[in-house]
Amino acid sequence: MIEIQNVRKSFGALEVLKGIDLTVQNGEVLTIIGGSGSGKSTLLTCINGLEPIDSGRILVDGTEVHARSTDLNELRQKIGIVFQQWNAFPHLTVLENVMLAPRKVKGMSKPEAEAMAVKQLEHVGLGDKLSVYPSRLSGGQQQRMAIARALAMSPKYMLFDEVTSALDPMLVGEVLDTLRLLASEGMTMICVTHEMKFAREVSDRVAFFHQGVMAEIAPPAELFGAPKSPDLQKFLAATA
Amino acid sequence: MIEIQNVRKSFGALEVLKGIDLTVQNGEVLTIIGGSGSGKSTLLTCINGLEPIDSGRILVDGTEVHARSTDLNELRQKIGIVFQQWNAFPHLTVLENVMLAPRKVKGMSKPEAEAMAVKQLEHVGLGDKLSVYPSRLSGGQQQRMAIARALAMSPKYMLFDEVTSALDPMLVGEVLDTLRLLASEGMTMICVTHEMKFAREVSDRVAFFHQGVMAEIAPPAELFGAPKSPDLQKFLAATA
Amino acid sequence: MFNYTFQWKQALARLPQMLDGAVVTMQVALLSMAIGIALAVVLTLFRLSGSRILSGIATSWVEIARNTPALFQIYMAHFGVASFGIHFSPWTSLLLGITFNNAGYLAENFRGALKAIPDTQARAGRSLGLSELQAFRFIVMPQMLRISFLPMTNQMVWAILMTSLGVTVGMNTDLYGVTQDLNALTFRTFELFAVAAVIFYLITKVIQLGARLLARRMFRY
Amino acid sequence: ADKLDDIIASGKLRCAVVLDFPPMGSRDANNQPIGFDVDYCNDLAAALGVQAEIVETTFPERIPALVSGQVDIGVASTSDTLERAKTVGFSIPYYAFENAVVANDKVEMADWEGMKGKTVGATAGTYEAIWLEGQVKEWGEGQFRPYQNQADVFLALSQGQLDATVSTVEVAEANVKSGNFPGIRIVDKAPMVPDYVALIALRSEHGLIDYLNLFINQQVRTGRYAELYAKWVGEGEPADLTIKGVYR
Amino acid sequence: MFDTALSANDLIFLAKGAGMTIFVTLIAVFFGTVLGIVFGIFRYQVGPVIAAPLTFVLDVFRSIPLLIQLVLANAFLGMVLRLGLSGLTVACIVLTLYTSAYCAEIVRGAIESVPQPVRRAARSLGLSWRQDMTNIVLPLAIRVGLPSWIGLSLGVMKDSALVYVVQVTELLKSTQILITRLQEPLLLLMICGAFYFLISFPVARLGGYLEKRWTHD
Ligand SMILES: Nc1ncnc2c1ncn2[C@@H]1O[C@H](COP(=O)(O)OP(=O)(O)OP(=O)(O)O)[C@@H](O)[C@H]1O
Ligand SMILES: Nc1ncnc2c1ncn2[C@@H]1O[C@H](COP(=O)(O)OP(=O)(O)OP(=O)(O)O)[C@@H](O)[C@H]1O
Ligand SMILES: [Mg+2]
Ligand SMILES: [Mg+2]
Repeated sequence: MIEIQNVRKSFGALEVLKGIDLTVQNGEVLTIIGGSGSGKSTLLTCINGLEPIDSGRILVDGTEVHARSTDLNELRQKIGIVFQQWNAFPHLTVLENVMLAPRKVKGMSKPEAEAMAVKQLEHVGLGDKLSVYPSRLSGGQQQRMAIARALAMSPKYMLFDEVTSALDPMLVGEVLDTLRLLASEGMTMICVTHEMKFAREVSDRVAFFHQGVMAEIAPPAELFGAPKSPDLQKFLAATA
Repeated sequence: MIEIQNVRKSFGALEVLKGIDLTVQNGEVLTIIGGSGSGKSTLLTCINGLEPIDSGRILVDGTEVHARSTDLNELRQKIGIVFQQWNAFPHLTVLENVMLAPRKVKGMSKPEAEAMAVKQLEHVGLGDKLSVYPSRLSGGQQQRMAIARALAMSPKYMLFDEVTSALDPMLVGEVLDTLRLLASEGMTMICVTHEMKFAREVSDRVAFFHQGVMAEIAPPAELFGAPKSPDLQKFLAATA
Repeated sequence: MFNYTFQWKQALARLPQMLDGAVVTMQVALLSMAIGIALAVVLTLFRLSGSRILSGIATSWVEIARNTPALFQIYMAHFGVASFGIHFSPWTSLLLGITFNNAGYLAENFRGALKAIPDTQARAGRSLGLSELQAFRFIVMPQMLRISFLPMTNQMVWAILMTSLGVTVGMNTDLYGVTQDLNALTFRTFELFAVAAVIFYLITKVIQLGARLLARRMFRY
Repeated sequence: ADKLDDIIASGKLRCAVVLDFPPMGSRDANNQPIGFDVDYCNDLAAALGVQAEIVETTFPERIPALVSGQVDIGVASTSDTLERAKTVGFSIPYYAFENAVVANDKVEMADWEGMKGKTVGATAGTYEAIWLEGQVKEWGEGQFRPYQNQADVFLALSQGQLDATVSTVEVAEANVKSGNFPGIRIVDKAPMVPDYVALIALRSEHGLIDYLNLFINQQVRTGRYAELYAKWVGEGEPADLTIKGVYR
Repeated sequence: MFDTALSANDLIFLAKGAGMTIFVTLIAVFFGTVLGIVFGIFRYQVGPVIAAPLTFVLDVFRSIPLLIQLVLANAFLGMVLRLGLSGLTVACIVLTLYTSAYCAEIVRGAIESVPQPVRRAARSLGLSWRQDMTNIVLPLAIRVGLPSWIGLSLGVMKDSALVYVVQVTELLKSTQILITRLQEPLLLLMICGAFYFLISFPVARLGGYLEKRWTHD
């Protein structure tokens, strides 16, 4: 369970998160939508402790992320995250990309890590690209590799930050299919996305962020069907 | 009139144009469609002599482009060309971009060139951007500026090479509108494009290139309505 | 603590002479840059020309300039060429040596910069009817100079520092030469060279600041 | 312990010597240091009962080498000016030079005043360079160029880059004789006060300087001074190191 | 071909000078690189404000002629501190710091060239700062920094010609000594220049080749 309690965060004078409260249950798929600069990415990077927060608390399975005593490197193994782009380590092959963290962080043996990596890469449909360098992959394949890499750490939660926005329209489908697959397997996920159709289909709940505030949160049918705030109405109209 | 007679062109071992025959009448709008690498861009750069040809002839108003005796710099003033991207000279303002060639090539005085430039920029709807640098323009505005820059040389022919392919979908419309305007004014144009709707609306004839060969040429209704060759059928199906 | 008594007054009393030297240093460096840039453009054109001979000349120049010590180049410009009966004054030898070096390094920079300019730029220019040289002059070169502006600033700093090598060819009017002359008279090595070091440092800062302001004025795009 | 003790204790005497200044210092065919100053240093080391180590310096660099502790003393034909004595300690003179004007054969020059308006040069940091630069300033015409070492000066003179130079008579004669520098000739004596040169040590090392003074005295007394003169300079009388009408 | 008085002995003498050039260069490049990496990482890690004093000092090494640095260091260490170091030691110290000043810039630039999201991805997988540095940043930064570093090393070799001012007889000084004796400036200078060129040119080419190869993928 991920609990976000009254989290505030500023960059200099700019307040990016203005008191966010949000709880994600195990097995839930939550999507976050909202305009550019509304604080979606910032929230994700706060959840796995890449960014410090100014006040409030974030608890992952009851552990406070930003407490001094928390071993972040250990906590992060629970939380997989995939960004919009630049996810691949360009100097490593696809297989090495995926094996790196299991070996270095979990201390797996080479054959063990390799078996795990192959399994996850096959899971996302890249079983035939093991010894290729990322520069040879399409953008969609790179993103799927990044997903496999995160899955190789056997995370309990997965965070996705607009993983399809930097892709050619042709390649968006394959990545969303992978996310769908994960959702269907019961993974707990938070997905920031601009793909409304995807959000509607896959999510248990959809949250709408606006200027650092979570303006609305509801199951997709309700949120898309009967948007309450004028901001959301405007946003939906613009993206339609 | 542009006459292309049995033109062949290779890059090293790769034959890119395999004997093209094509005549474009004054006032005609011809669009060229075809898959990637089929030789469309190469043909355009051969027409204004940027690339040499291996055999055959290209005549522009009866002047042989690739003859030794032809003054290419003079001939090119007749033929405006706009590429897919990188058209803007980034170190010059919009006005300076357009004034450069009239001043340096035609030897116009500064006020004369300026008047011409302002006129053409207003024509493409950039009358309010005169002293701005191209980096401040959207992609669509940059392309329109490039069109104005070509028009400022009072060309008789205009060649367009996928001028909208590098643009955000939002910006394609404004550039196509400019092309439509030119067509309606009776400019002789050759447009390489992937925008089938545009090709259908604006062209007098559409040519389909496939692997260095002009596989089909016909008025749009005929070409799109009843494509003869299987290659074209496949191509149209894929782009639909 | 130290077993040495500083005599800063002695050194500071010579400040006016050293500042005169600084002016000469600046003159040589600026001139060598101006000529060096012009030569580097020519070398770049040579390398683009497609002519074997011209690009051979340019390449040899660049490689020798980049692969031998500047001190060697300056020494060569004075004592080396004199073996052929060509005599240059120390000032000229220093200028030639630094200019040779500048042109070589800048030409290499320009080559890198050219790679960063898409060739559609030149093509677009040619399509408008500009001649090859016009396209280079009005479209490619300004962009090339902008991309290489920072390397050019660094080269300018280098040129300033290189003037200190003039003493090996009998130069005694530049900042280093003046300082060395004063040192011969008084033997206050540390104080004199410390003052010279401060002046050199300030000169390079002024140049870097000036370059930044210049860049802001010149490159508004 | 003072420097003198240190030298004796270390068993090594490091002398700064200028090695492009024949006959005072130069290198033989094996590039080993030789010359009057080299022998002088060896004699001194022998007297101290230590090993001599010759450290080559240029004229401008001999004081920094001394003051920075890289050498113990300088046997480097250092002129004993009052300005310099503010910084380093001088012994009594161990040699005295007369200076000659040397010109390129292609340049017409009858006597030293012929240098007026010409391009002249000398070795940076030397007595004659300071004098010559002063002369050029006084004349208000012509050009003065200091080179880093004596060899560069004669090279430039021989190449015709310089019209004339002033150097010690010994150096001038040695260089003209050697044939290494074709196309040069001795024109005239330079009208300078004889250039008394002294050994140098750190200003504060009075014990060492006293020792040096006595050593120089002994060299003259024992005839070693004349012997070295004969060996390196040639026939004739070595310069008188005493000055009439004044103590010391 | 040349009518020369140059003997085998003299060639050995030159070779010794060349050996000294190479020795001084290797020392300076080795220690300068180690220091440069430390300084570079430090500057990157603590940010511009805290690193300002270090930045200033390193900048001084890049803003003052090496000749003056050598003379001053020599005078300061010897006259003022009276350390009694040999000229060779002083030359190595100064060249090392000089190298480190440039190397720190290269290191910082190379680290900055690693895209932030790549490093975030690494940390998100649970890699520690050290693991991120060694497994991700180092291999990527080397590709960016190595060509400049090769250029720097060659630069140091060429600049080492200036250590003659602290009584170190390196190649160019050896050449001058022979010129004094043999009076064949052109021939000797050619030999000297050729030596520098023959070391520098192939290495520079290698740098260019690596740069091309690595920027490709
Ligand atoms: N490291 C940072 N330093 C300063 N400001 C930042 C930083 N990261 C983000 N911001 C600012 O914080 C605000 C919120 O950024 P955030 O990336 O969270 O928005 P977002 O909702 O993800 O937007 P988008 O849809 O464009 O990705 C923006 O105004 C952004 O400029
Ligand atoms: N300068 C060149 N040197 C070598 N090969 C080239 C060159 N220019 C083009 N080619 C090759 O010639 C072929 C035809 O290229 P061209 O650009 O004319 O195709 P196109 O029809 O315009 O394709 P696209 O729709 O992708 O722009 C391609 O295979 C291309 O790789
Ligand atoms: Mg975001
Ligand atoms: Mg094309």
